[in-house]
Amino acid sequence: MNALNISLPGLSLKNPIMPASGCFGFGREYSHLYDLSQLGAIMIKATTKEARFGNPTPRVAETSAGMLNAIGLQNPGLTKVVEEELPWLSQFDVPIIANVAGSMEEDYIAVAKEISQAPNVHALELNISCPNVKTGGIAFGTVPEIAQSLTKKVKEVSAVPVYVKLSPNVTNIVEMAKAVENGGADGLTMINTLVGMRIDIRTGKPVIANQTGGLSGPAIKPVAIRMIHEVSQQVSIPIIGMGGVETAEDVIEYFYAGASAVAVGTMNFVDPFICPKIIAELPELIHSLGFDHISECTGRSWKTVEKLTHHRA
Amino acid sequence: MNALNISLPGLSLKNPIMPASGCFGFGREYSHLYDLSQLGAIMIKATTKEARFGNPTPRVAETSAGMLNAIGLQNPGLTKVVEEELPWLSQFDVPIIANVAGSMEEDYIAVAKEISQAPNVHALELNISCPNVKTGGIAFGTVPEIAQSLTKKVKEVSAVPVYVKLSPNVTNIVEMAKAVENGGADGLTMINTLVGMRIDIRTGKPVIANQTGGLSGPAIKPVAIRMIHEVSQQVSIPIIGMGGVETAEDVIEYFYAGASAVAVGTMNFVDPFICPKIIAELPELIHSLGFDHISECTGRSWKTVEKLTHHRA
Amino acid sequence: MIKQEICQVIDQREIATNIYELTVKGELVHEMTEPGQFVHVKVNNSLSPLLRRPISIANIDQSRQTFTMIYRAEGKGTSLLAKLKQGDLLDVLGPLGHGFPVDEVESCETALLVGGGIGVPPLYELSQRLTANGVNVIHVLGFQTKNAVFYEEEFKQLGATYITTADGSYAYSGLVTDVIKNENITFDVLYTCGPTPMLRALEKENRHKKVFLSLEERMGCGIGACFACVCHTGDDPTGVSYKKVCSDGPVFRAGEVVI
Amino acid sequence: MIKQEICQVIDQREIATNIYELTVKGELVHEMTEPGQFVHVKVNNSLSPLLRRPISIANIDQSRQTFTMIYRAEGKGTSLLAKLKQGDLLDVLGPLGHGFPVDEVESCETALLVGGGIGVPPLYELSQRLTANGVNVIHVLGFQTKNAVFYEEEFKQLGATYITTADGSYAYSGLVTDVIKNENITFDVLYTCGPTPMLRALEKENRHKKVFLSLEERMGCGIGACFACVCHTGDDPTGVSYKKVCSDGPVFRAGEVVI
Ligand SMILES: Cc1cc2nc3c(=O)[nH]c(=O)nc-3n(C[C@H](O)[C@H](O)[C@H](O)COP(=O)(O)OP(=O)(O)OC[C@H]3O[C@@H](n4cnc5c(N)ncnc54)[C@H](O)[C@@H]3O)c2cc1C
Ligand SMILES: Cc1cc2nc3c(=O)[nH]c(=O)nc-3n(C[C@H](O)[C@H](O)[C@H](O)COP(=O)(O)OP(=O)(O)OC[C@H]3O[C@@H](n4cnc5c(N)ncnc54)[C@H](O)[C@@H]3O)c2cc1C
Ligand SMILES: Cc1cc2nc3c(=O)[nH]c(=O)nc-3n(C[C@H](O)[C@H](O)[C@H](O)COP(=O)(O)O)c2cc1C
Ligand SMILES: Cc1cc2nc3c(=O)[nH]c(=O)nc-3n(C[C@H](O)[C@H](O)[C@H](O)COP(=O)(O)O)c2cc1C
Ligand code: FES
Ligand code: FES
Repeated sequence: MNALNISLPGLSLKNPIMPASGCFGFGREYSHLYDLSQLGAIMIKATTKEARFGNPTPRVAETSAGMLNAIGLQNPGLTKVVEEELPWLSQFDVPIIANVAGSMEEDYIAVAKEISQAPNVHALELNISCPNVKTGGIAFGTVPEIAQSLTKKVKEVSAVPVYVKLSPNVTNIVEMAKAVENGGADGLTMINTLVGMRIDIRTGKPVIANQTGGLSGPAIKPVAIRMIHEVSQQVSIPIIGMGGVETAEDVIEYFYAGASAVAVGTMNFVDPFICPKIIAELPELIHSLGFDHISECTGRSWKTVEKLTHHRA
Repeated sequence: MNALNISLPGLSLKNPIMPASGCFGFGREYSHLYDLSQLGAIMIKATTKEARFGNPTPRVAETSAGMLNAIGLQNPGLTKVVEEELPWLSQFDVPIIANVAGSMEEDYIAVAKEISQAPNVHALELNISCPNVKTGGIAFGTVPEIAQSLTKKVKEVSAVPVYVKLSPNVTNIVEMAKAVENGGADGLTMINTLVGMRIDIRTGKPVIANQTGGLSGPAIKPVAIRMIHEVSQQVSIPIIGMGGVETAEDVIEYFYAGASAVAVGTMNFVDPFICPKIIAELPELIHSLGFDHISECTGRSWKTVEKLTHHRA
Repeated sequence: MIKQEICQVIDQREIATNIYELTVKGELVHEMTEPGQFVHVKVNNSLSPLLRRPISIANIDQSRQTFTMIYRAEGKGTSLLAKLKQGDLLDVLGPLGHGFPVDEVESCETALLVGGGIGVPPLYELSQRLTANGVNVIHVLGFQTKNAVFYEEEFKQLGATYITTADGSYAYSGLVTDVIKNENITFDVLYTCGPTPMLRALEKENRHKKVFLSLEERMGCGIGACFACVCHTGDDPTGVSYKKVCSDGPVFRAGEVVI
Repeated sequence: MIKQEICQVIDQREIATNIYELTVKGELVHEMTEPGQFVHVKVNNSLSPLLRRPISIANIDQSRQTFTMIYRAEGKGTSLLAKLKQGDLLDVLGPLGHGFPVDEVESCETALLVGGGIGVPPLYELSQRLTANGVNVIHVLGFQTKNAVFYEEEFKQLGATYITTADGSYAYSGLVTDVIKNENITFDVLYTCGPTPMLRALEKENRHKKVFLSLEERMGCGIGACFACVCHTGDDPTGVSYKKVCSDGPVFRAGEVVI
């Protein structure tokens, strides 16, 4: 029996493991290392209407059990992604989740409308949470009303289900999640990076040219788990979880917290084979924990607690 | 020449290094390991009006380069702290910063009023940011108006300067900082812990009995540095920085970001001698970086950038 | 006195499946006076894992200035600990806490030592102290399965030793409490260390006896400063009074704290 | 083809102050075809440090299936790397990027190889390839100070070698560009690797020559997927076109990218 296949809005996945946006380009580099058809899905690099160069370098810095990045949404632009990258990716038997970004509402709408028509794009991931872009962006990810309205407008034009990617840099993550759910989001992806900074003690200057960057990697996993645990109990749309995933055990922890699929970001840089490795390890792990199918794990942390409370009452 | 002495409101410090609140109890345990008079100051465990037992155990869990705690403000209560712990601490030549907590405004006011009278308490640290207490607390740390009003009321009764401890779990840290500055705060201490969670994959339950806990340690340092960098440019009161400090270099990084003193929390558990070690290493490090006095380091990251911009213009 | 010292590994061996016996040398051995105390070790020099690990002192050899720990390699930290080889260095903080009171039992009286799994190790040093004092010792030691059994011979040399396995794959089958009952074991003082359900059962079944239990709790500092490891006291089970497992314990008199 | 392999350390030695020469063995050596490529190494098995470190390939020995890296132990990762001993394992991803084009210079022509500090290592493999092709090689190698000089003899065996130190403590004193000027060194092709200011100066002073530069940039993935290491192209210096140092470089023709 297949213990890993998962159905989510727009996505019929062989398994719930996928590379996170921005950590896998458009797949070309990793395709030289392994067959991309093994993956549950691929979240491609953020696409904006026009090509962008992004921020000056240095764009990355290492931190304890994590890293900072301030790529600044560098990408070849909508046309090139639709005309070159997506057709190239169509040689693999893997659904694509297109990460959509912009500085203004109109940008998001334009990208969403067109990219969602691509035959291998099965869902959009609305990136309202990129911490490395100065203009506009931040309000989309931190003001519930603005996020809701953007979600609604994108939903209107998208040919495929829309997942909204939440920023952890907010006081109340549940409020943000509910707002985008009310805006019609079909699912959530969380979390994007925490805003962080490092300073070089010899030069006195921020290590990253953009000064601040997004903190990712194992360091942030407890924050992601907490947020997914809170949000999954308050919304009825599925969550694709991410933040520091490095092992099959981490995947289970994300499911227990309330995720229905998991993306791997930073750890691709450390171990380029991490996604296929985790996919290979999951079936045995799931069975050793007493499950027949990974979907049984979703929300177990709070389902267990509920059951316990009920039992004691 | 003394390269480390620092003057802050209420505090005339031999050096800018102090253990962070909750990570050093009331000093008794560490006093068996070294002479507490070496420290710049001591931030004692949060004190509430009545004694508290705190949360059920397990209260701590390890994470990648960090830990979660949900002690739940366990402490012997105001009377015992004032009558036993503070007099005991007065044998050391070290100023005490008393961490003041509560569930309601009146609690804070009562504790602040009385504890600020103790002769060795030279400043208060208003803990409006403890993530592990369910009732009330959270609004104090996340709603600017409420934080401002509390600060004002505590200032009215306190016999010593008041530092407000900011929570990182907010969308806009500058707004919080400015609110408490407007409320009359004499300084800021930042950051408290990020709210996080871990789930045991065998039991399916949160590792911490309280479910969520506060994430501390090196993992959170980039978040702290970023927040201090932002806030220090927008307020005119000094900042005592904390979050994952483990080396003398980290101290310099905090100063560069904008801190005027630094507290060490979690790393006391890993290396109980960490504070005196850092204090011993700092003078040489400062000189090797070309400074005569550590105070020259404060805000260097943004001062440098300013200068550069100016120069280029 | 508590010391922090970089100790040297003298020997490390796997003595049962995943169970390691690690002997290290250091001056802090001179501070190790009570059986049942523990050390807090940093398994490597890195931030991963971050925290120290509490491990009981299983044997002390003052003449050689060494002490021995016995532990199960399970999670991240203990698995790394298991890789240490002779000559490697280990950062040890200790000795910590209060151990088993050996003077609660007189010469010629009988002490029953009951251990479960990785609760067995501290009983070894205890048993040596007691026998040195002329106390009769009886050991009842429970393990999961045959391959997990260790130190049977060592304990047998000190006194009567009953081994039981949860799955019946070796010696007796079942719980340590069954063995005590079925074998009609009598004693003056009971010392025990092991899983909480075992400690609870022993406490319950020996209400009117002198019983000393060694507890386990997740720890931060290990020295009493962080309030991670507290438990309620027996006389105020829902109130604010407390004991810290790391510094008031890990050994408590039965009833002293709520387990 | 890029491979990931757990290689075995054959030898590690400190060849100048804080400069280590590390030789490892693995099948991925068969993939190492161009001089000037690099590998991305994981210095240990832990999360601390998290990221791989890019290190140039300094010497390739196909017959022994080994390659050599030369690096300065400075930060967290390289300091840990320096602790590896013969027999230890090292996780290597490589070979990565595009190296120096050896066929840009003909037999009997002259190639000038200019290295600065830890930019010197990749020139060693390059110099061997060039001399094997019958090219005359001249080396100008700059170091901070006397104790930082390495591989002087090795380079001398391949061709004329000028060493200069920034503080004048050994051989020539001053910049590599001064040496080239003062010694009137002429050449057909220039290959260089070292600090950016040095590369800029060489590029500027040799506008009409064939110049190939090896760049350094902070890296995430090392294989072209993360956009960490991009630079603007020379023909569109403020626009959106770009090259990735890790996969399009690290070696570029002068003018190809903005440095
Ligand atoms: C006073 C005391 C004495 C002990 N003596 C021994 C002994 O002699 N031999 C032995 O094998 N074990 C002993 N233990 C248990 C031992 O501390 C844990 O097995 C060990 O910490 C697990 O670490 P890990 O790296 O394998 O697991 P991980 O899962 O990586 O541990 C994660 C975190 O949880 C903590 N933790 C996990 N399990 C336990 C536990 N059972 N008790 C306390 N903290 C835990 C770890 O210390 C660490 O902080 C003792 C515990 C205490 C409190
Ligand atoms: C293509 C390429 C080839 C290189 N070849 C060599 C070589 O042969 N010998 C050698 O000694 N050095 C070489 N370097 C530089 C080497 O990568 C850095 O010195 C090393 O990464 C520093 O790591 P650390 O652990 O000492 O420092 P840390 O300060 O701990 O490093 C922190 C982070 O910054 C990165 N970083 C720091 N300095 C540099 C740098 N100069 N370039 C790129 N990333 C950096 C690290 O990779 C790491 O991600 C090369 C760099 C590149 C890009
Ligand atoms: C180098 C880098 C680039 C990223 N680019 C994007 C991006 O373009 N769009 C996006 O939504 N998230 C982006 N992210 C965030 C990741 O998709 C992911 O949400 C985050 O890194 C947390 O996962 P991780 O800890 O596994 O990396 C990027 C992350 C990194 C490290
Ligand atoms: C076990 C523990 C207990 C803490 N208790 C308190 C407390 O009582 N009051 C408070 O303001 N902060 C408390 N903190 C937060 C620390 O003072 C500090 O702000 C935070 O841990 C970040 O610093 P660090 O990364 O160096 O630990 C506690 C932290 C830990 C780890
Ligand atoms: S572990 Fe810190 S008080 Fe016991
Ligand atoms: S390092 Fe990732 S693209 Fe070059």
